[in-house]
Amino acid sequence: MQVNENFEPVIVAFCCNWCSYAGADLSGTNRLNYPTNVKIIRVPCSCRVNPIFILRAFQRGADGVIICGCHPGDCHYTSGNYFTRRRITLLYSMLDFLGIERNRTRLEWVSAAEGAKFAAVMNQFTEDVRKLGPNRRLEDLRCRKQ
Amino acid sequence: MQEAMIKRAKELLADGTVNRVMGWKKGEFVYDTTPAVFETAEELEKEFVCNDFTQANLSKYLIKESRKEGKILAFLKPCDTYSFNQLLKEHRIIRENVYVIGIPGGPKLDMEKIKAKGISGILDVKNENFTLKIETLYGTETMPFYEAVSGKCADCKSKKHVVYDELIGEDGDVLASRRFDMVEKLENMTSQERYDFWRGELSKCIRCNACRNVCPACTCENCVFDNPKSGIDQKAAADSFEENMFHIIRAFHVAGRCTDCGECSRVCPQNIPLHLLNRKFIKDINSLYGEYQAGADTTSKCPLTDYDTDDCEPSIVHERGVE
Amino acid sequence: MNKNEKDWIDITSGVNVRKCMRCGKCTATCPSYAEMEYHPHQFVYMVEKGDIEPLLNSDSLYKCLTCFACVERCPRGVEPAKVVEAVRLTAVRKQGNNHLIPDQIPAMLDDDMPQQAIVTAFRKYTK
Amino acid sequence: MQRIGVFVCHCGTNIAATVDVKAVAQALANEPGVVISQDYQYMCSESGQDLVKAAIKEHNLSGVVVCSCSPRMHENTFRKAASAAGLNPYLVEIANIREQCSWIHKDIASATEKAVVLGKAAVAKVHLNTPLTAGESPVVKRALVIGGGIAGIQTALDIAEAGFEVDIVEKEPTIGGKMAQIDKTFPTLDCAACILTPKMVEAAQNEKITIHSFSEISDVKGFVGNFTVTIKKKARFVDETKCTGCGLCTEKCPMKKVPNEFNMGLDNRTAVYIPFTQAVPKVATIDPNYCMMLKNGKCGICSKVCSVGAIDYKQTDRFVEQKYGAIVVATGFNPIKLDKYDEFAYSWCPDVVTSLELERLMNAAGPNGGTLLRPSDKKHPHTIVFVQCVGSRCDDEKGKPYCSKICCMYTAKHAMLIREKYPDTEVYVFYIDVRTPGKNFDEFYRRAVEQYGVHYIKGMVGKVSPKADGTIDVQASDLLSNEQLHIDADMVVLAAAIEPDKTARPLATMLTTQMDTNDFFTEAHPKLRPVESATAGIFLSGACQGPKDIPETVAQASAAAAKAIGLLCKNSITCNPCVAHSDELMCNGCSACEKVCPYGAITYQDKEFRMPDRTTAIRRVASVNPAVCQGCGACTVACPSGAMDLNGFSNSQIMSEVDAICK
Repeated sequence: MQVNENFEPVIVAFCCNWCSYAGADLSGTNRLNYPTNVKIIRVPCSCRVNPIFILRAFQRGADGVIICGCHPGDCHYTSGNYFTRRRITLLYSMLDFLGIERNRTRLEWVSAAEGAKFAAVMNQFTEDVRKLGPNRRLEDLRCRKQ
Repeated sequence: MQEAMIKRAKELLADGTVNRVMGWKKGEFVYDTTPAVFETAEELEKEFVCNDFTQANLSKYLIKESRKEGKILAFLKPCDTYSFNQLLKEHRIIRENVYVIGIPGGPKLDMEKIKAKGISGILDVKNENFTLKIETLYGTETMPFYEAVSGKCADCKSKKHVVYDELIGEDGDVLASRRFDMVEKLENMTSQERYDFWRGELSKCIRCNACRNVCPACTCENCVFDNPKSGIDQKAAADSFEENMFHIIRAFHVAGRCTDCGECSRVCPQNIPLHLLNRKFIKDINSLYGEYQAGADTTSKCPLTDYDTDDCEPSIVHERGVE
Repeated sequence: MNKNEKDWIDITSGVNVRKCMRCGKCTATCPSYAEMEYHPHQFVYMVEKGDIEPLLNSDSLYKCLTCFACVERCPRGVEPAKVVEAVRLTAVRKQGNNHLIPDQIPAMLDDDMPQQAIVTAFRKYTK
Repeated sequence: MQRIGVFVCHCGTNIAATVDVKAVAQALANEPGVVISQDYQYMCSESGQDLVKAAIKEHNLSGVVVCSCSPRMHENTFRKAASAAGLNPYLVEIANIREQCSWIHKDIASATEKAVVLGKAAVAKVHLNTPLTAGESPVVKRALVIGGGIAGIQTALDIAEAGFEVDIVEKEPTIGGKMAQIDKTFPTLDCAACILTPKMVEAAQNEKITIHSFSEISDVKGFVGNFTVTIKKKARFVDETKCTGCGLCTEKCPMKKVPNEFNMGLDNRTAVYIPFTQAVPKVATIDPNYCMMLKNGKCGICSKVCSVGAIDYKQTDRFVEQKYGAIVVATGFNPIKLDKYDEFAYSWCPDVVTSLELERLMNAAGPNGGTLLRPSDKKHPHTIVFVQCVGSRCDDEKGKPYCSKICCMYTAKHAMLIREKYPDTEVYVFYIDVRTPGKNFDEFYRRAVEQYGVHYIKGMVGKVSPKADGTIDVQASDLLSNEQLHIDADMVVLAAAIEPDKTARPLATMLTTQMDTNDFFTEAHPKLRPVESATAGIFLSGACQGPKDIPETVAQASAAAAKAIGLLCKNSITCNPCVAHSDELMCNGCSACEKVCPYGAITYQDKEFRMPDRTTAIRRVASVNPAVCQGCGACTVACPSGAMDLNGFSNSQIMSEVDAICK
């Protein structure tokens, strides 16, 4: 595969309103940098993230998708992220089974107090996806840019 | 077996226990059997069939049938009873309206496998001591029985009836099958190999929806792929992405509910091994959240609507198997 | 030097001495208390401070019976006996620092001494 | 056609320094549906809000996008502004271009580009926003208090004082709880009964308060403002309405060898009993485990002596259903069991007692009539050793990881009382730390040392060994003088850790409230909402939330009451309109959503539908109670048919955001 030096991945981050979105805000408040590639979508809880949304993102040109939620046990809705963990584990395992690169998907627990962690996670994830290059295995050619 | 079933069905019709019978109907050829509802003893005599080719899972038809007037008799093979139970659990079948007779299961035969031997003009197929005696227009042919066993029966998981009102024949046991071997083989491939394998398979998909329509877990009133409001409706896959999308989402929607009846792969006209996607989920669920067999009972919690506070993290996907 | 020795004891003992809340239950429970110059809680405290030299030179190292009463009773799970053991190992592993040499054995032998005790003593007091 | 207004905030230089706000406004002006796009210095200021309001009116906007700081900061501000201008507040979306853009990026070009993308996503979403109206649900003007200890009593009295009906559910035959067992209270040393029993009587006499004693909660349904609770009134085999509490039955009962729970098993009671003289309600209860009439039908004496015919051997558990607007949990605590601590010989030496047992031994209504005697030989103890932190601050499975908080103070109290009453007694207290934060607390502890001569020794007891002569050898360390001590004691008193009552966890499950790993109820916020649980309408009072002494418990009880009163004062409560809803035509009735709902907001019903072929069919479909749903969205993913969707975060809205970002 041809590696494009100037490749800038598109990364969609689904963040739960109560912990991770607040964690993202905190990394802003603390001026902790992470790449502009990451664009955040606010959802009430990580359990709101439907696998369809993840596939949709890849279809429309995302190169990586990350879901962030409250730490297990800290869910604002008591149990939402436990369901997320099962669903997303199985979904990621299935994507892996279909030969989709593992590093394109991630789930991280980021609390409202973990601004530094949020930035670190996003930096790391962006780097991992950048290394993988553009998403080709789960793309829709009709949506390809250029 | 067929005689005993017809006899019992006629009795139940006669004494008013049921007013319809769900079974299989003879077609033009011996291997050509179709699920059907019979209303009279005459119809039963004339058209009812139960032979080595009556593979179809009848449970899904009972969703609609059990909502009709009166009680219906259904003949269920062991694998069909799992689907039946799962549908009961999801409140899709009204139990009071179905009289279930458990009948022994397969192994059933796959006509394609016989034809693949170059045998054509088939008139009749008889199993004599595990040798198939095949009457054709051109004379009698033989082949070993096991070479013609259908894919779904080859990996049979259970000969036990998990629900029934009465049994014809003996009840069996849950079997130790090797049904996850192929999933495991794929897991041990590299990511690129897996990708190539699935692209090779899924690119054959013509979106005939046979898998969805036959699946006893796919019972939505309106499938998301048919619903314009869902935002992902598609009639035919316009791109490789949509081929993947359809099968990933379908497998995800039945995850934890799929009883592994094997109907999806059986009916696929393109012979895509769709059951492997479902089995991957089953295997993951078993290994990550504890053994679970959908349809084995009507009370246990489906793994996807349940959780444990100590569940593994998704990073387990990264930590195991081959990249 | 202390820094290295402290790290080494942390690693070999596997004990996090910072978990100690200074209740002294280990010393309160120690059957060898009267024999010891430094008591179990002092081992934990001094290792935490990095004040290991006095411990290495103390006879207390060989008074600990490794009965694990302190480990059993410690409310914080600090396991003082393992700290003593680690300090003892640090001491005996230095050249010429074997606490027991074979020549001493004959004088110690009597009818009541179980052979196992000698074997254990060798394992504990020599490198 | 949508008419969307875009408003880009400079936030002084907070945004404008790294994002070219004018370029953002210009780029978004070209988005479909956008009719006005402007930037402003401070959009959240009054003039900024006026700008938005004016634009809504002037351009008859159907949606507003504000590109500014985090929605967690000013979403409500702009929603209110829109509402004031006549636009439904839920037609406002915020693009977070400060915390999640300008503050984290340095390069103006790429930050501007990202801000535009975030703006586009918000525009795409607002296209699909629908006007939402917050529903209202009525509030039942009645409160339930679970637990009738000092916390529950105080809460109930305060709520009743405000004029609302309150029910107290207490699992024991009498209210009073642990405080009723305590002899004196620190730091004032006034008698616990003297301050508690008037409150118990007040609760019994208050016409707004109903006491369900010897009762448990068996089911909780519903939601804030409208709980339906089933209370199980356990059979006490005595008609509460008839019993006068004369106590004749307890005198005549031949079964006199029943361990007396109230005195911690240090003496006996009868099978029919009244726990203590000042019990409320003062009604007898028959213990079916010991009553010979109930066990084998032979006896019946109590029934014969009862002049009012209150005894009813055929009584069974009764269930009462009642509606409440608010629930206050006050389930309290218990000392932990000490059978795992062999080193303290508690299980086999009667003279090793817990502090709560000591309270009974010293109490005038206790087994010895208030004279401190050794349980084994009823002799006066001359040396008493107190051991602190037994099971508290323990990192292992035997004890509890937390500090039980009250032990330092009550031990100082015990030591002081003993020294005062029996000056010939030597008292030793082994401590790890003495923790006395509280008004007049440290003074109290110092008084024990300085005035009463209690020996405080820094160190822990390692081993307690009862000796043949009846004394107890206490082996301990004195860390300050670095020596091991042996004390010949006559009694040893263990300050056992306290833990939440065993009924708390099943109750938390019924209430869908959160608990920590120690089974203490979790407050909604440790600092700002300390007496509320995260579940609306459930409040926490007393030690069920964490270890507390009496003053703290009473303070929290009143605070919880104030919160409950605040809720009960309202005629109705406004609900969050961003809740799930089910499309009945699509619903399969499979129950997947119901199983993942943490609030029990989803119910099923059979509904008749007209089918396309003009026949009717009955289908099982889900419906969401919008007052209960909190809008997490777990159900939307559990639903395979996509029938379940979430207001404000609908499938199509989120997908449109995804599309806008990925484009």
